[in-house]
Amino acid sequence: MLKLENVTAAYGQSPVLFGIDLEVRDAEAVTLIGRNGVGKTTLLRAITGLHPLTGGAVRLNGAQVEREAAFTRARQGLAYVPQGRGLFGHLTVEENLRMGLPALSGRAAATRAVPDLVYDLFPICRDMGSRKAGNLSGGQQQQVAIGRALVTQPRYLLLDEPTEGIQPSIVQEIEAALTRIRTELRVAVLLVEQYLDFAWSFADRYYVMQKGRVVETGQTADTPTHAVQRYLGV
Amino acid sequence: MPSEPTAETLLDVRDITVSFDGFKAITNLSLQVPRGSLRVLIGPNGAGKSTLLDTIIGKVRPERGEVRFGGQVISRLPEHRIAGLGICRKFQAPGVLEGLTVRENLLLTARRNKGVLGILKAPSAAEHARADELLRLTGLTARADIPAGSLAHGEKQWLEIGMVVAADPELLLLDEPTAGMTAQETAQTAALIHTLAGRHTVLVIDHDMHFVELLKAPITVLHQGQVFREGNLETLRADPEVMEIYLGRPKEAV
Amino acid sequence: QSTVKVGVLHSLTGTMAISEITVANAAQLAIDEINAKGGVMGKKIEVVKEDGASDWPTFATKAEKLLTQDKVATVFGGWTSASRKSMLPVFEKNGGLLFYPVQFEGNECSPNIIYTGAQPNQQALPALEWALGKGYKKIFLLGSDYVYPRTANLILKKHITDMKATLSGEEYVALGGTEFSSVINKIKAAKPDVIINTLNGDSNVSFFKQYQAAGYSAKTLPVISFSIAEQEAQAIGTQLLDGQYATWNYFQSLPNAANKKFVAAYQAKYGKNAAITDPMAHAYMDVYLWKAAVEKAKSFDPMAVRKAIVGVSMDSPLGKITVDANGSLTQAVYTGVSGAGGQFKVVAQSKGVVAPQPYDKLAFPGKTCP
Amino acid sequence: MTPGVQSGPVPGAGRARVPAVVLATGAVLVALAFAPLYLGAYPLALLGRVLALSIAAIGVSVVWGRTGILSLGQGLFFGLGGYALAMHLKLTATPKGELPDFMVYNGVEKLPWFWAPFASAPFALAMVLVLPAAAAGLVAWLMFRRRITGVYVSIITQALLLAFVTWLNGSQGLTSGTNGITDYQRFLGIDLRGPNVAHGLYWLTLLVVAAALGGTAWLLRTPFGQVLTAIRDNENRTRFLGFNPAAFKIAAFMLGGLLAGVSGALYTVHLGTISPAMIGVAFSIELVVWVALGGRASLVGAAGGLVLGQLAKDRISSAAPDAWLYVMGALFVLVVLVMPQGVAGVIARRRAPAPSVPASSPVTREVSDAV
Amino acid sequence: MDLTFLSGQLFTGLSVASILLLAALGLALSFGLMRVINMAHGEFLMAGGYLTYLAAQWAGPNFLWLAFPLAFVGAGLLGAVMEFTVIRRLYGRPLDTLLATFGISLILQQAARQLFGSTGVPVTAPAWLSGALNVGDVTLPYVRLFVIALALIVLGAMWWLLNRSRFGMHVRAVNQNREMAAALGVNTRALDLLVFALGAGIAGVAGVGLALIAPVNPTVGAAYIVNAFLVVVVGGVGSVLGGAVAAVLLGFITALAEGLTSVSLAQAILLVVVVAFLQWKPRGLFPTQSRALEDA
Ligand SMILES: Nc1ncnc2c1ncn2[C@@H]1O[C@H](COP(=O)(O)OP(=O)(O)OP(=O)(O)O)[C@@H](O)[C@H]1O
Ligand SMILES: Nc1ncnc2c1ncn2[C@@H]1O[C@H](COP(=O)(O)OP(=O)(O)OP(=O)(O)O)[C@@H](O)[C@H]1O
Ligand SMILES: NC(N)=O
Ligand SMILES: [Mg+2]
Ligand SMILES: [Mg+2]
Repeated sequence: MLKLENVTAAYGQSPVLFGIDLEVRDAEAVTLIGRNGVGKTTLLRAITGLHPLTGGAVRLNGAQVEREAAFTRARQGLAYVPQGRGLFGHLTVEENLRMGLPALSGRAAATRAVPDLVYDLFPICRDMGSRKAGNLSGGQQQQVAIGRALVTQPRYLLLDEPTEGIQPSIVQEIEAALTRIRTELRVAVLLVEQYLDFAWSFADRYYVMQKGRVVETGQTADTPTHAVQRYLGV
Repeated sequence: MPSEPTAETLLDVRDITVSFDGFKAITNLSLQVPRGSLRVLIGPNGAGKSTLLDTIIGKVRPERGEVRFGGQVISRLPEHRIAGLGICRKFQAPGVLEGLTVRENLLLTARRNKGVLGILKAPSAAEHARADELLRLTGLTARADIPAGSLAHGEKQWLEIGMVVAADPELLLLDEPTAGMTAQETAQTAALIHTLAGRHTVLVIDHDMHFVELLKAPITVLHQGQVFREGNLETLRADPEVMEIYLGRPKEAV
Repeated sequence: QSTVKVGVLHSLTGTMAISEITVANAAQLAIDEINAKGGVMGKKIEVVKEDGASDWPTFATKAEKLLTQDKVATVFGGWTSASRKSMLPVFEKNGGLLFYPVQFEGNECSPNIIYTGAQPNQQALPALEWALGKGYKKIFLLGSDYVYPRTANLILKKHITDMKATLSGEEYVALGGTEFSSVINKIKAAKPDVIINTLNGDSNVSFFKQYQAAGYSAKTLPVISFSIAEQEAQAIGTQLLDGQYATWNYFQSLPNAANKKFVAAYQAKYGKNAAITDPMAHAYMDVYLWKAAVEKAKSFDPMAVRKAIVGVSMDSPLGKITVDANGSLTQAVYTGVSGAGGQFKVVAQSKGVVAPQPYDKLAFPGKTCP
Repeated sequence: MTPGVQSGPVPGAGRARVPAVVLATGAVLVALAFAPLYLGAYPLALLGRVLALSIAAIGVSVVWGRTGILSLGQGLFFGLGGYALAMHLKLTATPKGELPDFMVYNGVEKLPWFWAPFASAPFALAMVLVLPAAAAGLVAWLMFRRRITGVYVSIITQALLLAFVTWLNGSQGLTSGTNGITDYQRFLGIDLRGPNVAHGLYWLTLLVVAAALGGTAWLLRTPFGQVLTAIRDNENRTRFLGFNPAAFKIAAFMLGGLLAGVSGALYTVHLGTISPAMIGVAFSIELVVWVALGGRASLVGAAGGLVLGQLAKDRISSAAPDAWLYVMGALFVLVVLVMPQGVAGVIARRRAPAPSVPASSPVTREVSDAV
Repeated sequence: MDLTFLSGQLFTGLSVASILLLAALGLALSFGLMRVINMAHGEFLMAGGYLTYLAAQWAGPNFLWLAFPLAFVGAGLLGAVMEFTVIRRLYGRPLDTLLATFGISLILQQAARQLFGSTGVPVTAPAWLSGALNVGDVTLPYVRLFVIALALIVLGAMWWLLNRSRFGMHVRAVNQNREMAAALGVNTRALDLLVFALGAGIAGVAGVGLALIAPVNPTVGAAYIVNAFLVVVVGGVGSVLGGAVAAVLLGFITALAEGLTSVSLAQAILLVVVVAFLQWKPRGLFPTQSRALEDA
């Protein structure tokens, strides 16, 4: 289980997160929504260890990790697909995928290879394996980025707006892939998303953020999307 | 073969080929956009949409063919000259001037004379008023005096849209303007684009079919660097090949 | 007891520190000796030490500070001609007096500077004559690319022509240069009998390493150097220098009593293996010359001292030295061959002392000191 | 606006503070104007010298702090200004019909063609401005036309400077080589060693510093300054907005070169000599470091950093020559580590805590078509 | 110019190239990959030189077997300390690294001056390297051949490490996107430390080679630093092979210029040629370019 307790964070002097409580249970899919600038990305970065907390705790399986470096959290099964994809532009697609392997260090059971599942889910990873990742189109990059996160054999997958800039048919494929990842690999997913239809059809639960706070949470099945729309209006 | 452009053709892409290290991102592509019209460009990831815009603004150079703007060949001009002729693009990844404040971003973009000497003049009251209006339009009034670098992703998107409008170009190129926007914002963006069309010529790329629907404009589908189909959303949705390469199962395409 | 301030201005850092620190030490030694014996005219000498930092303008600004702020009676300092040239206007403007201890190219005669290092006719020309006398007829000139080597070689070339010898080549390498492949290749093509070397500083190390690697030695092609003394010999590695020549007004191995005392005193203070060189000996004597002149003038006033110093004469580690009217020294010239421990054995010396000639008659006819 | 803090780490916060900084700067300049009344000869000469150098620092602030171009070759333009004036002074100091002494010693028999016009004072003074600016323009044109940026610019400018210095050193008959041009006394009929000249020169220098500060601050206040900032932050984006970055960078670089040249000319008069050693690689890097110390984005910070740095150097190197390099080296490291925006940045932050602009914003920098 | 002289100059070109390359190879890591403009790189060369001297003191005339490991480890440690205390706070600020490392270079030079004296220390090549190979009229000194071989070996090792090993891939990834690499489980801090230390160690090894033909004194590093950067820039920042080609090119240009004009003018000619070359290829011979990093 991934659990946040009273997490606060800031940029320089200005606070952006004010006491966030949030949890994602094993193999659960949770979506986090909110207007632009409320702090969703900051929260994901704080969980992965790329942004320092000013207070609160992050627990992975009960163990407190908020003092640990990003790479050790990754080795404990936390994977992150950032907004903007964060591929290594000068490396080939193949190399980008293999860059997921270091996260397996220290995990005895793990096999150190790119799993076939990745190529099944995202054929582009094979077809364009020897191209430089920086030269792919936006949508192509998004698929490689998710594929790379899967190479780390994560237990928790954090996704920051994965449908942004993706063609509709691939959005479907990504949704299908994420669903398979969840059910077959039993990976817990925390999905930040603006595209509510997608978020709702994928996730079990939702959190709504406003100005650095969680203001509402519930089951997606119980709540029609229009009920949360007001949090997203300008 | 490219059809002969009519008198009102503003943008005339003639039979261009663009390749990167031997890989052809665009192959013999032609496209005409009439002055004052609104045109939507869709197509699979990697189809070459952004590359087409890159070619128009001079970021990449076509290996063959040429781009004409208002009858003038622009595909050999330096980028700032192309921009100076009245072409402004919003990039897929927001590119704002991070060290300047939000307001300065707008004021600077709005300048008419962008030469070294012309720029020395302080912005006029009218320009300030225009900037205020755009700040309201993009919901950034409260953020006007902070550096654009500390905006959130979505706010940068809005700022960049504001900048494109501020530049008041003849041709606006919008590369996925609604990426990362909520449904409501998307609708606002569509409305904004409608107010621009007519006086401006607008070419929009997007993957959000709700948005495309709202734009109610002719659509060109690119695929593998070529024009694959042209038509309106209705006919394209009915086209199995377009579904196959781009839209996916009908359920999603609603 | 009151004191008199003097300035010591050398490069304690930077590329020239390699040569200048020990020169400053030698001046300090003389000052300490004098102070131990009661000072000058009853006043202890107080040293204001400044770092020229191997940077010519710094020499000028530090000189200005010494003269206008510390109001020193005199300054001992400088090594490169460039540093001297940049200090010169400062001394002339402020009426100061500088003792300059290093061999140089001549062509200068400031009333505010006492030049105790060799003038061209006290090092370069005697070396050339000695080489010609040994039967070396084809001469290759190699130097660092700055004023001293260029001017010294300009003079040498006139004399080479005059003495009907042959100039077989001439090459300059930037100060601090470390790559001599091409130079050695050019030497090889020119087939000279001897090389006259005015390289300065580090470049000598590279040159001799690469010279030996290319199969040359003192036996196959001798080199006469003007800027390699005992200290540089140590840094180059003595086996690389074995059998090569240098010409100076002083070698550590000179057998006179004053020198034995000087060497012993220096090594007692700065380490028993410390090498002692010509510019150090000059710097050491500069202090004594100044003291003698002050006592003769009965004044610390720089201009009075300058006037009084003419004709001052003493026995020194260099042998007998006398200050000429033009502010330079009449002194002897020695050519030595490098041997064990970086010491030079004298193989030739001038007949008696040589009077200084700031302007070479052949190269710069008609020029004299005012 | 403040010549300084405005586009530093806390943009936007600048506007409200303008008067404070301007007032403070004005007060310091006034205090400096009275320095001859309370300073001795050497401290005054020292102060005058470093003030002359601070003009070059203002140029570095424009080029580096504002436009993001780190030139390690400012010594080149400094030298051109200095040599242009020194050539005139040397000719003035040479008796009619004779050649400058160093030419004689190098066997040069006829005054080289490019020396001749420098006999005219107006020509030489014009060249003090024209040569550095034109050279900077040419260098900038060569680089920015080909879109050479970042560390390439630093390394190319350093290489050019080194080539220039090597040429100066190697062309002794023409330039006096390592010695440099020295030993001159009169300028426009004034004996530079005269009793009151020191004060006059000091005031002249201070006047030029004030003019350089004021003029540059005005220029950067116009949208021109904003375009420079925009180019620094995102050159390509600026280009697609219709600005020609090359033209702006050339303009900024020329301004930097011009200020360096003026600085070099004044410095030459202060010191009584100009030589390759004064303008070399070490000089150029040191210049940049003092600017960093004061605050690269702030004109006043840059100038102040240089003045204080040089004064400290003079003091510490006298007090402890052996320790000096340690102190200076440690200072370089600490400035960069502890005060990346220099002293001006620290002061600015004190006055107005505000969110900092991230050095590289993680979300956008690596995106596919980072423009 | 006769044939012997010409072939002699050809060999000079190779010799100069080998030295340029040795001086520049460590920079391929710190500058090419990590974008750290390490002005103290020359002082790692210097450290290698002094360690060679110490090795000669301890191990006698056949000191090279000790000198190489000692210089590699010693300079590497120096690099590690520097990375740990200073460099790691400056990633992503290349121009700032330039200033800080310039300061460090001043400190290291002064430290060497106080430890070993400003005069420098003697290092003489071992006897078995003192001869020369004579091919016709051309003399090829063994020391020069040794240095050329050394440069080739180090070049080969580095190329393999960066382009063929997993380590190399991690290094390249970290230097494109440090945060993402960390988020994928790479211990970026440890890796940075290792890479920087490795670059320093390679410079130390280069210092051994240099000590055989150049002086060992506090300022020797400064003599090589500018040219080393030029090699990296002309080759294309980030390309090891580019650096090698650039070194050879610059070596031959130097030899040619020195042969045709004078040695002192050649350096100025070389610098101007390099600047002219960059007009033609602003990103060097083998630019690393992609859509993603056009601004980098
Ligand atoms: N690098 C930064 N420096 C300073 N402030 C920042 C920085 N990045 C983000 N912020 C601020 O922090 C707040 C939260 O930003 P964050 O990127 O987390 O929002 P978000 O919810 O992910 O928005 P979006 O939906 O647009 O991606 C915003 O107000 C933004 O202005
Ligand atoms: N600079 C480049 N170097 C190499 N290949 C490139 C470059 N730019 C684009 N490409 C390739 O050209 C093709 C078209 O890319 P483009 O970005 O134009 O697609 P797109 O239609 O905009 O896709 P998306 O909808 O995902 O943004 C892709 O396969 C991409 O990998
Ligand atoms: N005077 C000298 N040796 O420069
Ligand atoms: Mg976000
Ligand atoms: Mg695109």
